[in-house]
Amino acid sequence: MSAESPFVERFPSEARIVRLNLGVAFIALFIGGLFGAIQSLHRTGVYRGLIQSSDYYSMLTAHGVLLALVFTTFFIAGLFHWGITRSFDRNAPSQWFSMTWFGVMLLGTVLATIAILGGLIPFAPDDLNAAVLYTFYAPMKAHPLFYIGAALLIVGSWLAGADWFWSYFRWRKTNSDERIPLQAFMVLVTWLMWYLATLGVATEVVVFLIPWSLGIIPAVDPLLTRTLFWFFGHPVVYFWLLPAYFVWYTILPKLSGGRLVSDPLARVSFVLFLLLSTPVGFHHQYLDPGIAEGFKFIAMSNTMFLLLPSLLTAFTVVASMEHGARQRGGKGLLGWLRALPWDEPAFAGVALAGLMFAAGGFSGMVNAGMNLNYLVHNTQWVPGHFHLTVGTAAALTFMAISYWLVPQVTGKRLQLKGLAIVQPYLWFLGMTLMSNAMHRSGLAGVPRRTAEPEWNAVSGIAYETIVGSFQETQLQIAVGGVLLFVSVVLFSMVMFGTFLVRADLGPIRVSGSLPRPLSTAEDGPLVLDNLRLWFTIAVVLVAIAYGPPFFDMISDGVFWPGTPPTTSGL
Amino acid sequence: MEIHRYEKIWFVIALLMIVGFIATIAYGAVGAGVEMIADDGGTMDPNDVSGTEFEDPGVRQVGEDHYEVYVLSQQFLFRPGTTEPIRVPAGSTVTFYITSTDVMHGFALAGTNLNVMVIPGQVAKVTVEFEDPGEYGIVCNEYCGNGHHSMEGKVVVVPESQYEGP
Amino acid sequence: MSTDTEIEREISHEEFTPIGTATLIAVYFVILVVLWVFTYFVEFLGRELTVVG
Amino acid sequence: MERRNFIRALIAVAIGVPIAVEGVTFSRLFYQRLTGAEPSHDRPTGEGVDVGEDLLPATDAGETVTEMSLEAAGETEWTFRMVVDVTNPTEQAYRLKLGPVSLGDGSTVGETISTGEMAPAESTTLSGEWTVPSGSTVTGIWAGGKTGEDSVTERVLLAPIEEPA
Repeated sequence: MSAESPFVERFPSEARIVRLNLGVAFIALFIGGLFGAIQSLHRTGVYRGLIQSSDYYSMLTAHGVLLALVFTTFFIAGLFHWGITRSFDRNAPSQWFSMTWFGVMLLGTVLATIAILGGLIPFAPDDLNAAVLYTFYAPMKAHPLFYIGAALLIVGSWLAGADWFWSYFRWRKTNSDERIPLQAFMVLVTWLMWYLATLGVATEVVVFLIPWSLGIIPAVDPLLTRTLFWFFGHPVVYFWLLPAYFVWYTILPKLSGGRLVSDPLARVSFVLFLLLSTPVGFHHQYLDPGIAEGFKFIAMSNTMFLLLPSLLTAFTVVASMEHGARQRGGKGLLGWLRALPWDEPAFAGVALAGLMFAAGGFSGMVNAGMNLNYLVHNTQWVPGHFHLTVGTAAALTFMAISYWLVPQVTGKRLQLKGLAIVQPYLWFLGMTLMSNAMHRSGLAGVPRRTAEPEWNAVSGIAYETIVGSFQETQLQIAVGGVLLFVSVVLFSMVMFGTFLVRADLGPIRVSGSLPRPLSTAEDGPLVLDNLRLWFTIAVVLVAIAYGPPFFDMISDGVFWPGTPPTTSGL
Repeated sequence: MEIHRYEKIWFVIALLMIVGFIATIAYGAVGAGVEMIADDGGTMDPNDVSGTEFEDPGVRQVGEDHYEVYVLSQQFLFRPGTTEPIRVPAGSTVTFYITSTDVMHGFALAGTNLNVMVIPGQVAKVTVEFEDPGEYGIVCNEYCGNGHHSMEGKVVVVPESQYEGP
Repeated sequence: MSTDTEIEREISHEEFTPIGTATLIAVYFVILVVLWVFTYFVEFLGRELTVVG
Repeated sequence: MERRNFIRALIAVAIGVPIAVEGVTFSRLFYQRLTGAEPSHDRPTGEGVDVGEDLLPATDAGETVTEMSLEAAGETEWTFRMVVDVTNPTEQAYRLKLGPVSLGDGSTVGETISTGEMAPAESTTLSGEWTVPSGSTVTGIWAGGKTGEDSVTERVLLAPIEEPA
């Protein structure tokens, strides 16, 4: 079969694994999006008839877990399974093993979701709830099923990585002196970062929270478990972002009619992420007591240097788009922008996601600014930030690239393409409204994660918003939230229409071929491909950044100062 | 590895910008004197506050115009703060000692730079200067349970002439 | 209209100068610096109750 | 071609509106912060104390506001006058302190006046005048009631007061 025939014909069983993962991802996306819309109406006071304020937090947990953990992890597993198979151009080592890790991830997801939704279903047993949000800070306790589910999801993702490394070692045996293909390199480096990062949350959940929630151990140290979580908490955002970079570097150039300007630069930025993404966790704990200022300053500096690969990516990706535009006849300093295929949903969605990431980048720099954090910590500025980054740069890229990928893994033409064309633009508009208002109300001090933030029963003091009154910002959030949900509905209709349509409607209209970069892998130094070296350096950096603080926290007793489990309800 | 001249320039500018950001933050700490919350508040047993200052939380005068406020945070109220406002005189320096006996909380005076996490077992020590009379709303900005959205309080900065002592 | 975009002419690595990208990135850089200086020195340091101890 | 215009309109709205929203946000943010204009915030909830109402409900003593007025005093100043009837029904000594006055722009002006020590069952009238810049809105007044040993001090929200002619 020629390289031109669709992926599903060349690798039918791998395509099935990709379809399964994407299917679970899209279901989680729809439910999570629905909950998001209900929350945006509830907390803004626009319509509080759907849920009780005390149930809001179970729904917020579901929104966070389903979108930030389930949708992302399953989509990434599907995308990377396609990427590895395509770039090594060989079947996965064992279909049984691939189904196993998908099964483990799915089992974990089902268990966690049962625990969370237990809190929303009235007739469920009342200890079956997990209103702990997706950060599940001790001493707030969730039902053990929640922690067991989370652990299984992570173990499943570890097995997926083993599947791909297994593929890599078998490929290496027959291609001893070749450079690792770019897409495979990106998958392997992302997963090395993931193995290092998940050590934190795996320790927290398996060693502390599961026994603690089962009553086997009486108490856990909240600061220690919180630090273990955020050891994982920042690299997880790069676990979401690097697959988007995978799309921006290796597929977007082709969609814009051009070629990636530099393969080695892409590898450099992925290596920098592997090195710097984990020893920065304390920038989520700038305002925590019990952590010395020195550790926070180190985390801040590392975080600032973590901007470098992203800033390089911005240049390389936009340059590749410019190259494509000029190859399509684009002229002028910026006139080439018009020559890009804005009427193609795959291209338009990914490009808009990249544009919005630029805005999210700035609000991330503010979050990273150690003492500047007093201004925005735990205010609505923070959700304003991450709805631009994971909520758009990653999520919109994943949705948009599905318009290009799903036909190749189903062998079916994209259905309802008209809706697909509108969907990314509607997302971009809705997200701007919601996120802009969230940033503004964050600056006024409105707290995040609250069912009714207007809060002034006791103090009688109103928020001092800067642009527009408090009511106006909350209304703008609700409008943005509803537009986003409509956009998710459009996406879901296109996807399920394509999954369910008959296969014999003629050949798919997308080509899976990816042109060679302008400056190929061979131009870059061989050391770039030395995964063992980069992983070792990454481990050393993490040991330096986290060794002393962990020692401090453990030296006064692993379980001291300890707190017993506390429920979320009174 | 041919990298285009413009991209090399951008690499250098990006590095300078990053160093500039770090320098700004260092200036904030050293020049503008913004202190970070650190571990000087110490630790305590969250399940037993007897024998600590938190047994009787409240305002204490410790100097000419220096006051200390011991605030106990628990599921869904600050003591003092919610039940009765924290009263301090204008023109005073106030050090807050804040801890929790149940779950994580947040202690933030909305619209100001006083914003700190409250972690069971840790004591958050924060010092600020209240120049002019006024009122501030205390907001719990870290999720702490299904009554989290009702957890709020008030700080009243009383004009010097009106202050009757803690 | 397939997503195989109509390419009018091939541009090699030597011929291609990303002047448009440089311009966009320069504008982005200016916006970043202005917003950073404003947020830090006016919005943040301009506020009350900065923690001093 | 119909489709091309539709796409062009879609892009115009989907990218134009966000640019406008961000543009307005930044311009008003800079204008507000750099020119120190009054930030827009809603009136705090809860109505202010009006003439005939009790100034400090939290105290057992009665502090009924009998007069609140603003008179022009020269070109640049107004005089805010307030009279309060104070009765002490308790068995302990009571004392009411009034002032300074807080204005709409967040500043606090004027000094504090006091009824002095009031014996149980005694009643008196406390009246005071505070000069404020003309054109300012008087939003509240600091009031401190001390019954025996414990004291309550509040910034009492006042109902809007008629401006001088």
